[in-house]
Amino acid sequence: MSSRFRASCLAAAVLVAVLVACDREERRSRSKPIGENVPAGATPDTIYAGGGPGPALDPRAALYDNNAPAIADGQQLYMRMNCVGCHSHGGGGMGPALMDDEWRYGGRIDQVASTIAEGRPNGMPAWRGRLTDDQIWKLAAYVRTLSGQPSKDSVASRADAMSAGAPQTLTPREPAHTSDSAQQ
Amino acid sequence: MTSRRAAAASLPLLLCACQYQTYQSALGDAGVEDRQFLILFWIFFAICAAMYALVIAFLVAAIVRRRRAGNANVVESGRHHESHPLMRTGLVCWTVLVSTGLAALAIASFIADRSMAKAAAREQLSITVTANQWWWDVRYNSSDPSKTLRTANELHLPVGVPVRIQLRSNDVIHSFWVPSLAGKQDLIPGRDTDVTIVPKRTGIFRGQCAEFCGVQHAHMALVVNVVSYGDFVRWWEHQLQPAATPRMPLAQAGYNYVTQRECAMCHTIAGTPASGRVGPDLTHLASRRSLAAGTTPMGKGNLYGWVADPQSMKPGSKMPTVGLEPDELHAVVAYLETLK
Amino acid sequence: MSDAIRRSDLLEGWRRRAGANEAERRAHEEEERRLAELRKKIARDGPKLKGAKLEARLMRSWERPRGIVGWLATVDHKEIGRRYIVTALVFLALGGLLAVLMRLQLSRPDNNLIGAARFNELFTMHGTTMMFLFAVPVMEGVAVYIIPLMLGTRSTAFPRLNAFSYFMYLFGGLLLWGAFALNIAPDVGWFAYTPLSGPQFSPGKRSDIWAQMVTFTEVSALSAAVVLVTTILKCRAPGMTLARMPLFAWAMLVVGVMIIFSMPSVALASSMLISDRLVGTHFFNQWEHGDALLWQHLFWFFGHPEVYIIFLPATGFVSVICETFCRRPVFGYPVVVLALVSTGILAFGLWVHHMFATGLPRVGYSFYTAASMTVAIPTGLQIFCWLATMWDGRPRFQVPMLYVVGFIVTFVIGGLTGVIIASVPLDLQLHDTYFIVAHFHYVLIGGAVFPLLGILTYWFPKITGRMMSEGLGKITFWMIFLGFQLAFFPMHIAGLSGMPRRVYTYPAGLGLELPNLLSSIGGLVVATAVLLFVINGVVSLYRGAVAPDNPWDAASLEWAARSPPPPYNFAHIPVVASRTPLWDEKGELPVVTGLRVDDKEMLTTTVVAATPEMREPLPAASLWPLIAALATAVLFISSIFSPWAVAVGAVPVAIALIAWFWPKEIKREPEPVIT
Amino acid sequence: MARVGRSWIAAWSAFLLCSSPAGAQPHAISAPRAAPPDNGNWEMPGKNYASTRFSAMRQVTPANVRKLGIAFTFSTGTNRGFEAPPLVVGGTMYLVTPFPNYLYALDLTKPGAPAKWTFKPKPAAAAQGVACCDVVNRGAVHSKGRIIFNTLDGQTIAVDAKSGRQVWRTRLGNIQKGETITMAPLVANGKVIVGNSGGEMGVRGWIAALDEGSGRLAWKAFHTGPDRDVLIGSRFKPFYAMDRGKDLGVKSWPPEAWKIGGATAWGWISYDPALGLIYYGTSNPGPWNPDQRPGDNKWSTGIFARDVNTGQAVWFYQSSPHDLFDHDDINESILADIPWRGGRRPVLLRPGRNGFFYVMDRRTGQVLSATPYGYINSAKGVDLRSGRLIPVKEKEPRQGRVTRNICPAAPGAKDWNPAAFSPVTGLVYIPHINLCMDMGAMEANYIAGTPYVGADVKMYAGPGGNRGVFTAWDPLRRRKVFEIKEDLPLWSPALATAGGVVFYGTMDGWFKAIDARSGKLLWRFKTGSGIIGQPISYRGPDGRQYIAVVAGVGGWAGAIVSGKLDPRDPTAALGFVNAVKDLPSKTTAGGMLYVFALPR
Repeated sequence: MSSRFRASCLAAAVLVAVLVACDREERRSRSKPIGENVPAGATPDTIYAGGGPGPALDPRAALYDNNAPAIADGQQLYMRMNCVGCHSHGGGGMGPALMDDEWRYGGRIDQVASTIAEGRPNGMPAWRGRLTDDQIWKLAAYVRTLSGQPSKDSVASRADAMSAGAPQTLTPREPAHTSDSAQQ
Repeated sequence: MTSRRAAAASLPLLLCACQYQTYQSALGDAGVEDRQFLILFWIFFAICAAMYALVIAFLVAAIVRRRRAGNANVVESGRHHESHPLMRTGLVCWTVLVSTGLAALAIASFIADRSMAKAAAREQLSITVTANQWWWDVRYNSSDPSKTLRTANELHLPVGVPVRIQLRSNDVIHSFWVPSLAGKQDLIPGRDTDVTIVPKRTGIFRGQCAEFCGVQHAHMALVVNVVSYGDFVRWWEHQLQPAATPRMPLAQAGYNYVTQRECAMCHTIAGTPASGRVGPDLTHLASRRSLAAGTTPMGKGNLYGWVADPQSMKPGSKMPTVGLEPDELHAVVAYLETLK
Repeated sequence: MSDAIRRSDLLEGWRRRAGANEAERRAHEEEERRLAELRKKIARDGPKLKGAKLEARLMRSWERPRGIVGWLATVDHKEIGRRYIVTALVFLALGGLLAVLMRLQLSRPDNNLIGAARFNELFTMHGTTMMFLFAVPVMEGVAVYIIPLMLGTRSTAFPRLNAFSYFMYLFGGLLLWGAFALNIAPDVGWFAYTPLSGPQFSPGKRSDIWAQMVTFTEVSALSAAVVLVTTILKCRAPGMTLARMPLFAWAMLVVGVMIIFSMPSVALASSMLISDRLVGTHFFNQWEHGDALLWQHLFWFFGHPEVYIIFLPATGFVSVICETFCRRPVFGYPVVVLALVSTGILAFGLWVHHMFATGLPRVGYSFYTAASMTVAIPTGLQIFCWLATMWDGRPRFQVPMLYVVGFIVTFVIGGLTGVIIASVPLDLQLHDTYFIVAHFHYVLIGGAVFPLLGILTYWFPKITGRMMSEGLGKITFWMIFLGFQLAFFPMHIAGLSGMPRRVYTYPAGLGLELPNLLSSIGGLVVATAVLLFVINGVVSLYRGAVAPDNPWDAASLEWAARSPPPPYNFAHIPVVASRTPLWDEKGELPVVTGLRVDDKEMLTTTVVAATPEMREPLPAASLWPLIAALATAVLFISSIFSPWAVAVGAVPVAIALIAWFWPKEIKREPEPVIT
Repeated sequence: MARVGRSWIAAWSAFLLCSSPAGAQPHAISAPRAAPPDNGNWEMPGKNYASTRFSAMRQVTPANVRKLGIAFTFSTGTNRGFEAPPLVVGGTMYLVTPFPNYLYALDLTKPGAPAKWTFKPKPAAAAQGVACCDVVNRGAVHSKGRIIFNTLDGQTIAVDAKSGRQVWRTRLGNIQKGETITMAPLVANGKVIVGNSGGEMGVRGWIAALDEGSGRLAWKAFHTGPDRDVLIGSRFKPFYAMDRGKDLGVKSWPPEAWKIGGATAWGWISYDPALGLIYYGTSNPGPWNPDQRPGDNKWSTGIFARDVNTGQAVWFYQSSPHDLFDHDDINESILADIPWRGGRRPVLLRPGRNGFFYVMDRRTGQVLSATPYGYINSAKGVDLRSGRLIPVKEKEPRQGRVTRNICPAAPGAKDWNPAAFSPVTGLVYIPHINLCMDMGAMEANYIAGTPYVGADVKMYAGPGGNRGVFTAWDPLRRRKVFEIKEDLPLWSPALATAGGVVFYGTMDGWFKAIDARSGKLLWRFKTGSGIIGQPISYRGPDGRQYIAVVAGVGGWAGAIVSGKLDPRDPTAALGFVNAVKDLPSKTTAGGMLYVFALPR
């Protein structure tokens, strides 16, 4: 292996590290510009006949998916907007568990955002118009941490609250099945 | 007052401090605690200034003596390990002087501290202040729970009445500090702290969070309005009134928006369905002096700016930029302005 | 030293056990014979071996290998000390740059030059850099460089540990500033109070980077402290009893012990923080009966001594400069020594005065008020001794001495404001305001940076072999001195007028505009002056007058070595009979002989009386300290990301340490050194 | 005392004297007129207005219970928590399921009891999202040829018992605000009494009476707010000073808090025809976080006596003023007449949620005694002079700090599942739980239609390690007679029979019969799912005694199974999951009716 090759490998690695780091730690205090919003069309996977490919991931997902400040904001919103009242700290209660591998309406961030925004018939209220789109995306980003979806570098181990289960930094990543059987 | 004169005589630079506004100044002298602080401060100042003068005098003397000794760059041989006997006497005197001075200061400090602690015992009004990132939740406690009053970012205090302020925090450590009235006290999650204030004169005083608490630590102020007892009781009664239903169509539209949409998720407006507890209580928002915990003065223009895009006024604030349409914005501001 | 003792003890034991066995006894005799042969071949310095011949032989055994590997592998305390100083000065410049940026932001009310989040990063980086990456390391660096010279020995004890300590410091600094470059700088203040720095309120890795940076500098400082304390206690020139030891060595001895006692506290705290953040422990979670104040106790138990760890070496500098430039020994040597020691002890009883506003029991506070005031007594005594030295001596106001005068004028203000804020009722108003900012900058810049700049000017010829420009130096001094007063005095007034610390902006109309504007102007002046100092240094490095061995006609042993000193420092180890050997011995210093010249060896002496004890073989240059530091760095940094890194990362660290400590061939040389 | 009642007592006393081998203890406790002689039907969940859950049939005895076998089964097609009892009226069995609240009628006259008809009320699906503790229904009631029941989304429906056709339907609750209805209505004196659920959702609690014939609202009393709304008028004479005063429903709350203050009525109602009073308890105040609601929070966590005709309150007693632990007071009130200091007193027997067994004078609301029947460390006792619960300071939940080891936990020493009272033995059979909890209060945010709780809770087994207890309680001597430790929490009610056998079910699916006097396990049967349903006993068309129960695990305690909750989160289902992590390995969801009988 030539030293130049090694050097360029190193440079590439550093660059990746830089980009990843910037992405995961970037703080965005501004919401999305007016006019952009949560995709209403991010429907559950199960809608697609034969389980064929759904639509491409919403490009805005990247801004939230592994972004630590967004997840932290989402965590606070999860507590304050009473998500915790129904879904507890992921284990569920009035609402279904969010830390397991069953996603009735799809576990992709845009699908989760869409579920939050539009509500779902069996009791999930619609939050569009009650939360801003930015908040909904952040919530969706946090919800995915409950089943260990995002990178462990961008999640908080715990909140300053009663200890509720294993630290999120150690949550194993659950495969995201959609589950018709979970639906009633 | 003698202490003030002593200060004026001691250092001209500090004089200009007295000319400044006492709105948010430890030299404000508007509370019993702050008065104690000032007396003690000037005592310390005088003694320390005297000490400093002594050191500088010694330094000047040493330099002047050197000039007399000439410019010889030689090490004294033989006797140079021995010290001048005068110096040894000086050392002993210096030690005694320093120790006495410090002991005197420590005793003064202790006496002042005790008298402050005694003052803290006589509470007549109890207020609970809960700090949040980055605003103050204020609850006036009453033995009659239905007279409990919740407001935010603004304290009204009756003059001359010892007020015990219980301090709590919902998130990180903050510090409650209204310099003109009293010293600071931290608000620590999981711990109960309190501070007792006895305002001495009416007026408006500004306080500010004094412990670094995150992005918007700089914009976490509160206004303290010290008023006469009668005014205070009237203010309390007024604040207990629920918000009036607006009559103007524009404000009515604003009412509908505020109570049904994003705003109601976080804010309470008594008398309406909006009962959120995440953000400040807005029931009498328009009667307050500042907006967003002292970020900006209350006023129509600032209200527009704040509601339209809080994130540019106070970046990182928990209040999101909702992205209201212009007609919604007009309506919401029109409604908020009715919340006197 | 301890290695040698242990080895000979082992040998003795082995011999006793083996005595019963006749065959082994014969083998032993054979070995003795072989050693006797060997002994004849071993070269030592002595009356016959001296001058250029001696130096050439010493050079051959002490020189490090050439090339980049040799550069990385060096264990020469002077090279390490130089690196320490240069690195710390680079961090000083970086931290100062941040300060300038902050002052620009604060020059006007409601300024929007730098955003809130960025400003928080700036003051966090500034405080962390200055405390952890500049102030402590630069003192250690100067000490690592000068202490062996001052004590008349050839190296520090544990030279490899010394190299390791530098690398750990460097990696810690790179971690922090690398994070800053990657926009993941910590933003929770240099004190990182929980719960703000905890998992919930500091998302991402910013706080972890801070905490791990602290761990790096802790390991580094602890290593350096062990090196320095051992060097000072065991490696002094024969005859340099504790009572004849230079005051700077005394200061570093106290500081070393303080580091050993205080740093574990913050290392513990930062580890707790990391584990709270990484694996969700609840040390600082009040919900699960942890405590946010636990952090403050642990942090300030380190944090307050830290101030003295920075300040005490500076008092050593002042004593050194005073002695040389006042042309007499420092007045009241025992008083100064006792003051140093008592300050070091009292420093551990003050931490609660950082927590007067936290609502701990109020009567208890009074004890800390008293303790905080008591610590003013030893400091006051030192001030008196220096003034008395000046008064009784014949001071010569060259640049280093000017800094001492600047130090006294400035530091005493900081000390007296310190007395003011030691009082609970006063502190409750002044705590966390710009009054405090003013206070500790008076103490740390006035009390530590001024003497540091003085001592750098003073030792510059020793380190580089060239003098710094006196004229430029005087201009620099006056700019720094006046600029400093302009920058920091108005902060007292800003604080009294109600300006809290760590705010990125303040509203107009509170009377804060003028003090802040003055501070900003002053800040720019200081920054310019520091730039001038650097220019002076760089220019003098190449163009300065060539320095003789003892340009200031100073009294301590470092001036007996060449400027700059050769790798072995002294051709012969000097013998000392007074506190000011170079003033008292007008001719050549008496020396001891008998140390090997064909290998690296140094003389260890007894702790109190400094009578020679044994010859200590020194290790050669080695890459293992660097490798060990790299492995440790990998462990620390990756443990930010995964708890498994601690387990996995421990393997390379263990390998590096085993290689580092792998026993070399035992060379048995039991006979005592001839004095 | 009415004549009918007395004669009935005499009959049972006679029975007691002959049948009790241990010699007759002079058990003088009697049920009042509210408990008429048994006609073999089971027309309301509590069996009778006195809520005794006592069947006077004696065919099943300790001697023959071993032979009990399955008569028939019926699958309800639901798999959520099944808390409702079957009703049996004249050869037809009626069964209301949890959401979607189907009403089945089974023809008992035909072999295998085939379904006669099914009524589907089609409640709004969104109601599932505001039902705090599983989408349960606690039963229907039969009156005058109609089956009346509530749906989860807040409707009361009367269905013709013969045809299965809807007679009327009245909407009372608003799910947009979080109101649901899970309780079983009571029909008394021509009024259908219904109360709302949603104490965890920031609703304002109420109880309403509908005209039995038309379904029109007769009266509605709120449990917070001004006296006018609470129907407090001149007749209101609470026994204790703490409950007297004007507009306490406003004054004992912070301003406006009463509007979202909970105090619902989702539990059991008893009725004393002699006094014309209904008795029922109100639930916890909202939110759970007590910091947010200084004051006594009237009229939550207390028991009301109201005139059935007008709804006017007659007395009130608050068992947990300023409730700290979600100790709703909705538990059943068993009506009995007991000897007390030489005389006889008409009383209520109340195994309270806060762990005290209350004996109260039902005319005045005076507490005659309050004795712990489970382990309590959160209160020192009840001060009988002031009527106040004496709290333990260090167990008070604080905002921002977990308070550890509070006993009993949020579901109390006993939750909704009612006890049975046997006049034969004079004992109250209390199926209850033994759980403690850690609780951390936090600021609750009110958003209409979402939970308004403000607390994190983790429950776990109390002292002894058993999570359930079955206690036979002697209310006169104020002591337990026997106690059966059950591993899992007991979430099913008890059934007492005159034959001397007591039935109850466990959450792992065992349906158990025990000896009413000794507590000895006589017989047990493993059903397909955990039992939280109400067992009943009826006389079939063939004259035989049948025992029926539905097995369908769920409810607050069983939500981990019925709601597929994740046991890794100890706070799930308001902390109950932590106590029953092992439940999914012991049972599965279901909804099957089991009917047992002795072999022919």
